Amino acid sequence: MQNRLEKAIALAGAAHTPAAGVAPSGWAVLLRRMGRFWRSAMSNRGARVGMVLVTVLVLVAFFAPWIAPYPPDEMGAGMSLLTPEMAYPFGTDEFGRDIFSRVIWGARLTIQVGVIAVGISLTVGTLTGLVAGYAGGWTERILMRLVDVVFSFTETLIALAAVAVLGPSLSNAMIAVGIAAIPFYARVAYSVTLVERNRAYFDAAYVQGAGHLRLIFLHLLPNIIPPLIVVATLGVSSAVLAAAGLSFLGLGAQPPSPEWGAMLSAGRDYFNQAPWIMIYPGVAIMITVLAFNLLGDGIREALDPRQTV
Amino acid sequence: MSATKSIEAPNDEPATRPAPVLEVRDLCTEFRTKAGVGRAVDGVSFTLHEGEILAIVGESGSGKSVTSLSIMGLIPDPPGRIAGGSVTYGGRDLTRLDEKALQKLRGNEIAMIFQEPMTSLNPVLSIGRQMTEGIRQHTGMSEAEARKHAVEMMRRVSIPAPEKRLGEYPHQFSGGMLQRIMIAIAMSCSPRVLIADEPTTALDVTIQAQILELMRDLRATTGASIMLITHDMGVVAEMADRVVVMYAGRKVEEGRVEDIFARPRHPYTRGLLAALPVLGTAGEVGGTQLNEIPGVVPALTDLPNGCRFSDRCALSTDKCLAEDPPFADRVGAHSAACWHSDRLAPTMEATS
Amino acid sequence: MASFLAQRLFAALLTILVTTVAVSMLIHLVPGDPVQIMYAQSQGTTPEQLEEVRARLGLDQPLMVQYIQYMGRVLQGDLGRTIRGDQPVLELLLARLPNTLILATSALVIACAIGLVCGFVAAYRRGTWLDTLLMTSAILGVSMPHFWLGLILLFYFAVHLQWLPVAGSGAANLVLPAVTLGVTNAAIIARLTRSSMIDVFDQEFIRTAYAKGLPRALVLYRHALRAGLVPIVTMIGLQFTYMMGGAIVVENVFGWNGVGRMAIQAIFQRDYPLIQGFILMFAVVVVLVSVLMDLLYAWLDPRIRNR
Amino acid sequence: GDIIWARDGDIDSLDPHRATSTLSRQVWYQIYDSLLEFDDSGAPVPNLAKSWEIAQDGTLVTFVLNEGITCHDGTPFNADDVIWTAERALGEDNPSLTKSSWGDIGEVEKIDDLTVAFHLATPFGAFVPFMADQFTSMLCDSNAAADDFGTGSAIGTGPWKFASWTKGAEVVLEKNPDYVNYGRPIDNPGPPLADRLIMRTMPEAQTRMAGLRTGELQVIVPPIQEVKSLQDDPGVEVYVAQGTGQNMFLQFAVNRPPFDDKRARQAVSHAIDKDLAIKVVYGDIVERQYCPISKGVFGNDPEFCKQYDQDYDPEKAKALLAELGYGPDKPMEVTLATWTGDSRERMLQMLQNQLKKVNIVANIEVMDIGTLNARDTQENNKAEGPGYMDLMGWTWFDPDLLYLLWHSPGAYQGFQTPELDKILEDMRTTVDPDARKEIVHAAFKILLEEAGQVPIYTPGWSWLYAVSADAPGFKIGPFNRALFNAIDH
Amino acid sequence: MTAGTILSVRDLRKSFDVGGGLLRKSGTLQAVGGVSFDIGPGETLGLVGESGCGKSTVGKLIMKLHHPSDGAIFLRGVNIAGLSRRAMTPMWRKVQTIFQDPYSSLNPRMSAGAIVGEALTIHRIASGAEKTRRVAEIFEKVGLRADQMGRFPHEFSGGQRQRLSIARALIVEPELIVADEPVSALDVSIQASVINLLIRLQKEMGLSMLFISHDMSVVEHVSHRVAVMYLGRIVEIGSRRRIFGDPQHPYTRALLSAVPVADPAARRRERIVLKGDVPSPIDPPPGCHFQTRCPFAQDICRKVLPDLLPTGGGHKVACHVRMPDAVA
Ligand SMILES: Nc1ncnc2c1ncn2[C@@H]1O[C@H](COP(=O)(O)OP(=O)(O)OP(=O)(O)O)[C@@H](O)[C@H]1O
Ligand SMILES: Nc1ncnc2c1ncn2[C@@H]1O[C@H](COP(=O)(O)OP(=O)(O)OP(=O)(O)O)[C@@H](O)[C@H]1O
Ligand SMILES: [Mg+2]
Ligand SMILES: [Mg+2]
Ligand code: NI
Repeated sequence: MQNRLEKAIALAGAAHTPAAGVAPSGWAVLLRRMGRFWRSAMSNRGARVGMVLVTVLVLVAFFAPWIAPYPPDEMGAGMSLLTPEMAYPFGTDEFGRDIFSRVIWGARLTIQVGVIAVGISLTVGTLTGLVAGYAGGWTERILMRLVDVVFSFTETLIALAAVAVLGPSLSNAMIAVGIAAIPFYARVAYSVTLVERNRAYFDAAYVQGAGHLRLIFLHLLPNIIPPLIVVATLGVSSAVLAAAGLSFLGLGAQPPSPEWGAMLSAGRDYFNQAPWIMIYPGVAIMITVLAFNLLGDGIREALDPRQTV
Repeated sequence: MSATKSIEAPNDEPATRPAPVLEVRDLCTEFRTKAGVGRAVDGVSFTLHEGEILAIVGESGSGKSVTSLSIMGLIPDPPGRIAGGSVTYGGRDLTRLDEKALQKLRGNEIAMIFQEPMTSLNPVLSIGRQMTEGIRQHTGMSEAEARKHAVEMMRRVSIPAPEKRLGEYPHQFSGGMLQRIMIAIAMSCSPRVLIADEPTTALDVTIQAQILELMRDLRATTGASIMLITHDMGVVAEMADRVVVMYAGRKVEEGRVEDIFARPRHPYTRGLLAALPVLGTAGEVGGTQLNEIPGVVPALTDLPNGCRFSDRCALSTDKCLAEDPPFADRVGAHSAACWHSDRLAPTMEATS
Repeated sequence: MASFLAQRLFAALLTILVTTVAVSMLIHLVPGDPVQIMYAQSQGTTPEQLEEVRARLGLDQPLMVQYIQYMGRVLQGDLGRTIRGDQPVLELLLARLPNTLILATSALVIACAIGLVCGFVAAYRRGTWLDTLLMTSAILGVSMPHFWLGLILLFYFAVHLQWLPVAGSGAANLVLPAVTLGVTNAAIIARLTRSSMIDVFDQEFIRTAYAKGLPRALVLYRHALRAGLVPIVTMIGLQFTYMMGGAIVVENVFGWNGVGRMAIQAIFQRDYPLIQGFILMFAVVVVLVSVLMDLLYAWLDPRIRNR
Repeated sequence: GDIIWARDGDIDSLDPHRATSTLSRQVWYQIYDSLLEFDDSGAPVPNLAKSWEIAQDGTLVTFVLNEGITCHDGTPFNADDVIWTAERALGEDNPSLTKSSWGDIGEVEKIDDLTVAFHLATPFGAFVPFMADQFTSMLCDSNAAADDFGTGSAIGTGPWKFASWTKGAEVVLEKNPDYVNYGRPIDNPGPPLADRLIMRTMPEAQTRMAGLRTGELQVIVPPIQEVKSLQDDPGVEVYVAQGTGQNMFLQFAVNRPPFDDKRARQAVSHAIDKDLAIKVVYGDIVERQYCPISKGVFGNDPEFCKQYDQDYDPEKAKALLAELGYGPDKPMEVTLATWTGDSRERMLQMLQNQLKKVNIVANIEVMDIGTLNARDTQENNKAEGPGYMDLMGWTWFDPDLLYLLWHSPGAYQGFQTPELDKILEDMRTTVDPDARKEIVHAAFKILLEEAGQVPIYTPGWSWLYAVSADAPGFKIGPFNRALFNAIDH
Repeated sequence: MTAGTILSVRDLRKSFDVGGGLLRKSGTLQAVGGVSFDIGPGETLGLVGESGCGKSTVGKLIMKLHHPSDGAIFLRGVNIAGLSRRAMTPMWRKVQTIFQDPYSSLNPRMSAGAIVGEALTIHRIASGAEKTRRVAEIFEKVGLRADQMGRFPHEFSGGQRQRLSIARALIVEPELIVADEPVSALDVSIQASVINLLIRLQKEMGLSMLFISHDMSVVEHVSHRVAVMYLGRIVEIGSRRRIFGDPQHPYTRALLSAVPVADPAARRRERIVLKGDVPSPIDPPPGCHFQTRCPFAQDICRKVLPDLLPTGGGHKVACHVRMPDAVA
């Protein structure tokens, strides 16, 4: 099961080939290499579109206070349930809040959700998979079993526990989504580590007498990062969706936060009378998810050695 | 049969050579890559005669495989495409044939075996299925007949207990056996032309010897012409009647095998031969230096001006840097694409 | 074979064990106990009486004791009774399992039908507009939140066109939830199929098959599809379990009475025996599916079957 | 035909002693009768019992049953069934969850086949109305024979007979052809008109709406936001339950700052414009609530309560906060919680918005009801941390609820005073209505003045019914009792 | 083991657990089944044999990339077979290795200078400018330019990469180099220059070397002595002259005669073509492992595993059959 899973995951999410690039020490190299990797990724149309969308999104998030005409939770900014018009391009909700402004501000939360959740799963998952793959033996067995255990929890269960222990909030939902996705990253990291560990350069470093830390962080880590980047990009989109799903179940963002999933969930009560309340945040989610998906897919394709055209 | 004769009498005059079976003229094959369009094969011409073993040698990346795939019409498009030239077989130009017609030829009249027997057979289909499907495709035999034929072929390539092994899968065979299976598949429709792309490179010397022996036998019994692609000068010397030397997508030298080895006319060929440690010739350890060819094979998208070998060639002159030497098809079979061919032959003879 | 299965099952049991322990601990971390919740919002009883009820349910015991007692009963095939409504857990789970299996299976069939075809075609026409179109639709498919797509389908097909019933658990009721779940998951299968098939198309044995003079259709079907199916089968197995456990939103939207929905209710009600039963069942299903996948895998790939 | 009633959740049990949820009670009401009923004004009236008599200062209550009532299994309903029910509810080994609400009952005595006497150790004012509640639904003693009573079988005397329950999906009831209506406030003296009554679980409100629109469903619990459009729809009739006994109020974590000081609580109450909030969120489908117990329940008197509550006065709120040291430079940070559903989180958003204007920054937390209940107790036991308050809701047909909530230790171990404890104890044992009313009002006064409980609105949950016009005859009795007896479909 | 011996291997064994999948029994694969040899100072021992016969495993055992199942490895008199990783660390200054695939043996994320200089940091030999100086020095020595230190592996050609690999091995000034097929992945034209370099360095620095290869002609070119392996065991070991000039074991002979000679004129010589395939190391044939393919196999060969016995002059053969004079 394990191996197949890895293969499936690798095929679904990761590219196997390290990219090309230049610089002096391990990490600086990685950075420079990332540059190169980036440029080659950006030669892919899908990735470019994704990148542009992501950039726009980040800019919108950053400049939300300047772009948004109203504060996101200002009630009575307009009359309630106004249809989209010039002053309120996306209409207003039941409290007369400007949906356009809320969607703009929501970009911040969404990017936060994506980045933090992925940050958690990426860090923990990568370390787990890396250490398991590096150490082998019992460490490996125990770690990967634990990963399996986390894997059989549903996201909702983890979310509920996190929410219960820490209180319901968007940040706890992020943590939950992050934890729930750890197995995925751990497995990719693990399988890539196994591959890298069997490359001769690892043996070469080993017989130079390199210690554990040096082997793990200087030799293995930089080499397993590129495929993980791809997984992470795709992971951002799943995290956004997952967080929206949790908000839909009332386990995520708390009102009046303009998180898109929460807006959608609240908006469904007006599905018939004021569909715009649900449509715009929904479209925003779709575009975001699409953007990260395109980006991730693009990078993967670009890294794919077979894709020469 | 004359083919067998040519082994026994390798010094036959060119004039008595049998008729051509396959003729490649000015073949150009391109690949579009991120770095640009690269001509993996650039104006290569040669002829394969009946019952002959023609070796194509050259280092990795010189275009040997692409040449063979172009003949078979198996260049992946995209990114590749045949940009020019012709491949004439039985009066027809294979590069212009439609898919249907090509299918009739492939595996039937022109068969091919590949370098890596392990990856060249489908791991999830039984050996029997992989052997019979081609036979049935071309002969219209029933499954039972095809199986019988397959068993027969397996026996010919000395696979023990062939009936039993038909039901097994590639991973249950050793590399040498798989290569024999590949040959059995290729020979099962008695092709007139067998293209063998580095058939022994992945194998051990003892197994290689078996396979080479087998190919010679097959040629002797079926009279097939063999195009043998390799980078191993030893294999060339053992097997070939004639040799084409390729470098960076070009044919740089062509001639009878004895001529090539005795009097190479291209500095690249000479370099290759001199770089080879030859069994039984070593003196004290480190006593004799092997000949080095400096530099590396140029990238197809970044070829030097003039002669493609000029940047690695000891004889290189201004002319070499400026002008691409044409392939001088001289009288007799032996010719090369080098401005300095004339200066070479005697030097080599002097040292050998 | 037998020893392999035994080994697999042993490892699986261990995983299940750890999972149940972890879940039991986790769920007890959640504040609020079932007794308290039962009393919420209605005239209640004295705290002493609450204690009495807890004692009757064994909730006053230390966690470890509760857990060990629970496992002891589980080993005898008794999953206990729900705290709410005092019903046998096993019966409840088994009553709903078929619904969930039916939904997950139908969704999977839809997802596979769409995903495999699209992925295969896209791989075959790699780099063309068709590839771009199919893959863009695939990405659009995964970009849609389930509940959003579900509601839209519901209003269009059930309310607007009135082709299908809105909710319930009949055969016609299956269509919309299965399509919702199928479409969003088809995208993943399509993408995986594409990359897997591209992988296979570039394999040398495909070239060999062509070199034998086989017609294209035969090469694609017999040589490529079979060989490329292996990683896809794995993903399908994963998806199946995911659909079983994670389709709560879809079950909610379409009023489909599956285990996912029951699980979330159980969580909200802190119905420990039911939650534990669910986790146990889920873990067993995960294990069974993975064993099934192993067998399927072996069937598809002789290298695993007999080495 | 069938009446299909779609609700957002399932019942917990068919056994009235094993559950307390509104969703369950609504269904019990269809299957079982109680000895008494409530009339439209909320007063107890005869039902299974044609009369009752209180003697010995309220410690002896005697009921005389109607003749000729049959249980769903065909056996006659008599004093044995009443005693079986009571003993089951009060017994030691498996008591009813609401055992204490029965009062301190010493003995249930069979006088004759149709007469039963309840002996109480102490007088209990809420006893008689409780006999009209679903928690005292009369179960037939033939239930003793079934080992799946409550899950797979249920025998009562009500208008509908239990047919099947698929947990999570639906409860199917069939009409009881032998039904005679003695006390239910509806114009149908005999059996229900429809053949079957099916309660379906559909958690997603929009799906229920869709079902109503397509005619698949006859009765639904509509989303609050759709009430307006449904009211305008000629094909749909919207019913809003009155006098449900539900009340929604704010309560505070009073054992630590800032809400250990009554001025902080009062400031919150002054700061919020309850009427505006209600209007924005609910329009006219809920009512402003002034008293700690809801409209329609004994003792509720808006005029009395208004004297003691803190009406909307942001300036006064600011002044109070200033006394406590809060102001624009030092806003008070608090948590404002509630449980999910029924637009409560929208209510919180309104409150949050209003509180902000007096420099109270409220962070909203919406959780499931289980978590909220636990959380409230937790917060009351925490000595540190930001202020905490929540929008809570309880339902009961009697002010006795106040005892549960605010008599120490209290449901959440929150607000309590010795004085209030004393009053609530008195309230329990006083039977005389006028005297009891005085006591209830005394309790109101303390709760309101101290802002221990800040009433906001009523009703609070599951009080809306949207009924398809092709199924006329629906009615809601007091305390949110849905009557399907007269629906012709 | 003579005093001057650098490496002395005694009855080295290594087996792997393999298999254990669906429908498959697990078994043991004896990759190395009792190998003994010595390498003197400044000496090159060539190790040849067919694919899978255990050559690389021997190399890895000496490098402690695998733990031996049994046997001893004396490096300068110290038995490293049982050493822990920590205890082994200083020993890695004495023994270094060159891998087959020059590309995969260089960390693609590190600059050439960093790769080559890493050991200096690890063993705290040098740092800063001193380190740079020493790296530059070794670069020059292996025929690379010091200004290429900042470049990355993918920017070098195959031959240059192998030079990097050599530089990395030499920078700690080891006494022994284990070279596992150092030229097999290279094109002929490049192979020559690497072989020349290795021979030159070995002479200059007085290195000992274990040179693993499947190519008889290369081994002949570089080795002082040669060991021939078959299915995990050494079947013949001796001086280069004896092995190539007067091979005693039928397998050695077959091997030699199978090597294609790059001279068309020498084509029709008599050759021994072995029948059959290499048996599986999981399930080796009884008796002499070579008996299934041996043209001279006799009854005893099918029953008794022959010992590696000296025939004089430091030459040893493991064969029951006394061979007639060499044919090759
Ligand atoms: N599918 C392809 N896409 C892009 N370039 C290709 C492709 N196939 C071959 N080439 C290029 O064509 C050139 C010739 O390759 P070819 O495989 O013919 O070499 P070769 O002589 O067979 O080498 P080898 O000995 O390594 O097999 C190489 O530079 C290679 O990069
Ligand atoms: N880590 C391992 N696990 C299991 N088997 C192994 C392992 N390493 C090597 N083997 C097996 O041990 C045997 C000897 O392998 P080894 O790599 O030493 O052969 P080799 O002589 O170097 O072959 P080649 O010429 O192909 O490199 C082979 O059968 C191989 O499959
Ligand atoms: Mg090739
Ligand atoms: Mg090896
Ligand atoms: Ni070779």
